[in-house]
Amino acid sequence: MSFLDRIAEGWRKNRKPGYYENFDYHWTMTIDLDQCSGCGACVTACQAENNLPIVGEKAFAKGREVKWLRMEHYWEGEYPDVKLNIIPMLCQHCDNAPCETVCPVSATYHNQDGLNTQIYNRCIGTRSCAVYCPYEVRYFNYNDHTWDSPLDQQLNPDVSVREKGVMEKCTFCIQRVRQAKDAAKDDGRRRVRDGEVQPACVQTCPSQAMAFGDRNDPESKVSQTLDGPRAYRVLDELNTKSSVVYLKKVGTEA
Amino acid sequence: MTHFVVGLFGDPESALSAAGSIQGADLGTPELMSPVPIEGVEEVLGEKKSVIKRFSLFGAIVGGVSGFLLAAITAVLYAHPVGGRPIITFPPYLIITYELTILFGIVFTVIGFFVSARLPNGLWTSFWKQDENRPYVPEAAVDKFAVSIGCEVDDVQRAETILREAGAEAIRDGTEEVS
Amino acid sequence: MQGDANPLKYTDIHNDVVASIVETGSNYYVALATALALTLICFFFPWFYQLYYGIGAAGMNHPGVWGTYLASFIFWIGLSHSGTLLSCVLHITNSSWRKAMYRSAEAMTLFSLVVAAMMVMVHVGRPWFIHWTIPYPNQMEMWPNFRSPLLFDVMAITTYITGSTVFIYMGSIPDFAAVRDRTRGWRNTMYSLLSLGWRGTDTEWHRLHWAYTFLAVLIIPLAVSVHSIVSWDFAMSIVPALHQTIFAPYFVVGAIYSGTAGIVTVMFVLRKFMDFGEYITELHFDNLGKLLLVLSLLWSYINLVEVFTGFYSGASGEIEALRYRLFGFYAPLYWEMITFCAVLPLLCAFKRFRTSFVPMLFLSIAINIGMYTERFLIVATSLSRQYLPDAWGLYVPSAVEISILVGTLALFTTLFLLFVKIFPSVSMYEVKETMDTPKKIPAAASGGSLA
Amino acid sequence: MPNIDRRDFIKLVGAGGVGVGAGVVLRETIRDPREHLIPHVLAPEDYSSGVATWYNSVCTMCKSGCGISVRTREGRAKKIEGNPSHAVNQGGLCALGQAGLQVLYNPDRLTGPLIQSGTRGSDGFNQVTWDAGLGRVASRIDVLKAAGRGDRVALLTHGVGGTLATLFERFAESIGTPRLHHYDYDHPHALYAANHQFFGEQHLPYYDVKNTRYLLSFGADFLSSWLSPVHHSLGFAQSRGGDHARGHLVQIEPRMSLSGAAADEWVPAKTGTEGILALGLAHHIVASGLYRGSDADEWRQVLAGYELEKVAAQTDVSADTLEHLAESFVNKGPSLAIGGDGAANNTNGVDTLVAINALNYLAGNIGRAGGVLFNPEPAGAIPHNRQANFRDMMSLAAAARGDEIEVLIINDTNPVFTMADNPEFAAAMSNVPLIVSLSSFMDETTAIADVVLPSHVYLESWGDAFPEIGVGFSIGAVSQPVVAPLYNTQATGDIVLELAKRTGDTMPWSSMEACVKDNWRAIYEQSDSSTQAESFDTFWTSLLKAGVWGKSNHRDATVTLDKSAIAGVGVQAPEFSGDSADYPFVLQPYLSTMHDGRGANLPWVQELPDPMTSVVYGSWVELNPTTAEELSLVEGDLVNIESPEGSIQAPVLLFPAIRPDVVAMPIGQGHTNYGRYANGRGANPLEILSPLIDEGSGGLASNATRVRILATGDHVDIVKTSGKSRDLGRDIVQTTSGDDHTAQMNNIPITVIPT
Repeated sequence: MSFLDRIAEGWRKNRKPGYYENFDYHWTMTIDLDQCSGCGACVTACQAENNLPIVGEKAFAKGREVKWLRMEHYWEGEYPDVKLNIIPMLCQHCDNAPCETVCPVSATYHNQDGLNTQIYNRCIGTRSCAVYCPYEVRYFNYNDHTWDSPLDQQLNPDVSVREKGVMEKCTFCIQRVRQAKDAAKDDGRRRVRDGEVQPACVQTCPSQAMAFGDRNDPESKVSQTLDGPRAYRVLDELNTKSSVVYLKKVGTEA
Repeated sequence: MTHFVVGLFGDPESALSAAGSIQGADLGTPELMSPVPIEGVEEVLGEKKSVIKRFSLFGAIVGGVSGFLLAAITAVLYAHPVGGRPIITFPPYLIITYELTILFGIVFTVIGFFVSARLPNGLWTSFWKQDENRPYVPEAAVDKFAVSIGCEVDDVQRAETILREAGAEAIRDGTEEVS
Repeated sequence: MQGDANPLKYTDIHNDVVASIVETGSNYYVALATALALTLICFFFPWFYQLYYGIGAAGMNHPGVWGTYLASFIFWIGLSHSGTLLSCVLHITNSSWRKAMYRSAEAMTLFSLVVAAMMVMVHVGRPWFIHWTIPYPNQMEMWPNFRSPLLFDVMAITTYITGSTVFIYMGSIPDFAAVRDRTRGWRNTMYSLLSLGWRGTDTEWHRLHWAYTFLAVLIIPLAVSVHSIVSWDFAMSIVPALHQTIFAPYFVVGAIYSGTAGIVTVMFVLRKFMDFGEYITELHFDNLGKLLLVLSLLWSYINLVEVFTGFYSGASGEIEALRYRLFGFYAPLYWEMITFCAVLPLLCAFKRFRTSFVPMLFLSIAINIGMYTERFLIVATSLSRQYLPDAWGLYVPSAVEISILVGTLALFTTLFLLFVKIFPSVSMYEVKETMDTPKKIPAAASGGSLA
Repeated sequence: MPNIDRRDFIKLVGAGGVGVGAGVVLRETIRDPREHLIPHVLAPEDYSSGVATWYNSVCTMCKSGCGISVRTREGRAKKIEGNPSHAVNQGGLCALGQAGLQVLYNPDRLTGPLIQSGTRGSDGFNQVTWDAGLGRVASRIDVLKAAGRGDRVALLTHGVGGTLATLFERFAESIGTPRLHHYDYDHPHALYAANHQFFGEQHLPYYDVKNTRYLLSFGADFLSSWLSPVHHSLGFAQSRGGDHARGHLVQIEPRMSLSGAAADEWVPAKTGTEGILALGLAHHIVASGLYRGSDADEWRQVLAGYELEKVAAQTDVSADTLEHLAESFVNKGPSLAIGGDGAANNTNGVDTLVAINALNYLAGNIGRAGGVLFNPEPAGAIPHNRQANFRDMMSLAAAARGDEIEVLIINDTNPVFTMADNPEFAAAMSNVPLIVSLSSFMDETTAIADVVLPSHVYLESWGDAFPEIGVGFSIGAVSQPVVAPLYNTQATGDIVLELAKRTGDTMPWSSMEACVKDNWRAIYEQSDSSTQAESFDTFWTSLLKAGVWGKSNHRDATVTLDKSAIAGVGVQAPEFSGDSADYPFVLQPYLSTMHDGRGANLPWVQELPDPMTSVVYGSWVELNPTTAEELSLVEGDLVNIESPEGSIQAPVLLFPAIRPDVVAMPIGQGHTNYGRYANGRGANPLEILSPLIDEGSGGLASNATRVRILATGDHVDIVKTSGKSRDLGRDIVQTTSGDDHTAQMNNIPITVIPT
């Protein structure tokens, strides 16, 4: 085609974020709230896998806990007709992530797997991403953290320990994704099979209410439930296009 | 070489008239020095044109273009998805454009000023030898209005008489160094 | 110095201003020493501690990740307005009453910006990497993200600092020249360098006039844009009480408001302690008083709109956030702000109030306290009440933060004290312009000024 | 050269710059975005992560016996994950299990044998050699053996199973003492007793939560603490998920537990009236002819007096609710009724559980999928008859007081903390001349020991486990060391072997490993049919690889009750200590994320927000908001909780889902000597429990203590992560009607270990 057409073509391509369809993988998590009991195993699993600091009681009292994955509690009604809704809240890896646009130094951005990644050593700690995040799942290192020896021997060598002044958040256990990809490569496969990679939380969930997989793969477990009647996204009205999809609780037929 | 004759006046009107008569006696265009800008200089010594506005305009344009390009090129060279926005995102880039337009506009205006006002000049530092072609009268910075005219040796006399007639309080040889 | 009975002459102005620079009383040194000491103790030491310990030294937490540092940042940016901005407007509308006070006003702009820039350094978690926000070719092959409102800030503030520096400098070149001839030693050298060999020829005056006008024209939209952009740091987020279209005008008005109040304060100080009684008169306070009145009405209006639309929206997020601001933990601060910024300034309706100095001083200070509160509330209350109620929290400033807040005031004062000894803090030539030019008089009468 | 003046020059430069820039942009815009240079924010592609080694073992944080796979790197344990091929947890693991690593790497572990030099209970412990430590104990035992008074030696261990249990048996035997007790606070004595009484079963049955469609849970927090939480959670999810009709959960308990939160219906019945309620349902089932068994008449007689109205009055649950529960329990089958701590830890515990069994029987849930199944005879030892209930422990204390015990060997159990009136118990213990502790940590019990022989933690030692609850078929698992021992400690088994050797009983095993191996050789030989391994060694290695062994030998359980069993059905009203006038509230202590307190020294567990209240670090007392209002208390007010036995302090926490006449406290905090993370946090509700005993089982009736709440006037800020726990109509947790779920339920996959 003519030079001008090519310009027009390329221009259009760059104008619309069409490269989202071209993600190698589009990692997605589904959480079935009807099966989640809220036991908190995932919270500890995450802390164990990702070297989350042991902040101590004082920091908790100041509201400086670091929990990439937390349980949110919402009571409904009053005694005796009272219900407790528990929902695990973690980084939603939005495709339209507000946190990404605001970072002045591109310390957080979307990688080619559709993950919202945080580059610790690029972060200068303006904390604006935490403000812009409607899910409030970004946690800031208000000071350096230490582990009483020999607790430090447990630290996961695949995950860096964050220094003071940087923001951190759930990574969908990107190190495990990496390992799964390497494994696939070693087998001479091009793609990771469904179920081969699981974040720590998904892996440990006693009621296996969480599922993790590639949305691009129509066969994957997440793709099955993704568009079902029970699927919904928290704060969907903000159009964040999050990659964590919750499955609605099923109402009681009294 | 040119000699500079400087007449000191206590008030702008007489200084202006002096300047007028100097020009009338075709001794060349005199230079006025005053603590405040004098009204009506242009009626006497003719219209003044300044190139500054062109500098400003040019600066603004360059700033605008380079501002947008800075943002656009960066985004295009390092294209990675950010918040699901297009690579070339107009609203924010226009703001960058806007700011750089003004920045460059300001800088070029200043350059324009220096260039057109021929600053800095020999008086820049006190320990340089003063530039003979730029006579200076310290009183002119306080409350005196000075008219200086550079002319050949034989014209000096005429110039001085004209100035004195115009009511100069004092006559100086502009080539003498500033103390 | 002469009373108002017989009019001022050029020489008097000259002497006064030069005197204000070269003749330094012991009080000045005392003031400077105190300011310096305070700056060190209240600003730098706490800051260094925070650098060592981490932002944890401040009271911020989750979700209140922004705190007084950012509030101070906005505050100082705001104060910077209507220094330069005001003087630009008044310059192109060439209203003469500006001329006595505009230089100190511009100086205020400059130093507020410096302090604001400092606040950014204090605010971020890793200030030693702050240069990554500046677009420059680097070995990391990383460039800043031009989509970020914070980067707009970087751009805008850089431009603004450049602009106002240039503006105040060009305006004072003739005065530097004038002072040059009256000083000896290092001062002489300094002023010679600063004045760039200005001689006051008709050409120079002509160029200066044009350049100055263009600068003014360029800086007015800049100043407006700067605070709009600062407001977008918040408004571009989707946090309930921050995501508001009215924020840009809100901030700009607020900025000019607090800036004007700041000028009143500064002018009072100059008048009182630098004997500029002749140049800074009731007239100035009167005009500024009117300006304050207008601004306060505007400001109140916008606040009203904010509350109204918030409650009208019916959105749980908006309403909860508003309710928290109006009746929550920080409610006392909110009502204090309303009193100081919306109620008290109504006094400016009366000329007697406007033209009496001390009350105006108190008013101006009250307004700025109120305006600081406003910024604090915007940051502190909004972040505490976001979309997920389970993540709601409370942010309370720590001792370090408060000390640094005090420290910034000291820092500002220090800079200003240094300024008045270097810059002719009243623009001589423009004041001279305002007076009627000398008439034909016996030369002897005014000759001796240089003796 | 043409003369270019300044202005032209600047123009040229500017124009040039603009031109170049525009060119670049044009070129870039027509490039395929995917070709674009990816900035260095990405980790370099050639980065390769290290290779991990996985060991399969068994989790012993509680008695569920979940299989775990431990990920190790460079000889260090990095992460514990559920063993996907283990039938109990199928890859899942609870928070406590995850925190097992901090047991291993806990900074407060004992690093070598200690001997108390100062007065008992003081910190006068001196490091000694193993020889010295063992010698001191062995010599003492020797003397007693020689004098034929071996019965003056008492062995007290936590509930061990498999090889270690047999080892203890043999050791006790060789010494000649009957005093071998297993002690766990949370052992379900009443459940054993009830099943024995009703079914004549020695072992716990298997509650098939997975296949049930209507689960009636009487105070059983089966999702977080009852029997085998992980297995139950999995079953619970499977009963709700899948393509079949969605399982329905009804939770009957005075204080909403985690299971209550997950339930479709939560029925706050009065404390201790669960059994009556069950019989009420039973009565309705029989009376309304929903039960057509041949023995219907017997039932009718037994159930006379449990008409719905009466029951409703006693249980404070409306008759309509009871009726609807009873009918759906029969009609929406397969249904299942289970009774847990809430129902069992009352003075009428056994009767209650019997009543619940009766309910299952009447609904025909015995022996059918989704009901109560019976486990086959376990392949390894599960000596539940050795389990010391509260009564036994008190008699042990009495014996100690009566100078009948001269040596007390305590293996990794902490009775001083978990015994209800523990000051008294500790006093009795102090009467024993020689107390030996095999604990890996300094805890309240170890503190009063004379000799401490610290044992390996489970990740360092050999062992095996046969889940007490079972999964419906024989299953066993071997636990192997995943890391080299950190400190100068020894495996419990080796210590026992060594002591035996030094006291003249030469056991045939050189080490615990050999002992375990022998045990499994036996299992291999008597069950060769199911295992295709041609030799024991291949069997052994494959066993260590898999970490678990099982054989599908389901029991067909056609139960026929004899009349006596039916006649034995009947529930008395519960008794409480203290009269309701002075002590208006019933105190319900419940197992928290720290289980019975053993998890309190693990920072991860301390930092895990409580699943229901999101409180961390410290304990609290839960009050119904209305109650708090009556007492004019607000959240965070520090109150004294006074029982007839004593008083403790805790801050008030407003808990919307608790009966107004009940207050609840988590067990686990209030340690005085359990390491830096546990000490001086919160209060231990067990301290003020009255020693009321469920006569049927001899277990402690821990829900039978009345208390009063007295404000101290102090106020503390409870450290919790939740801000405002109300949705405010923001639709954060969404609910759909029951209709459209079936097509879209989440099928449970079997997980894969990422390697």
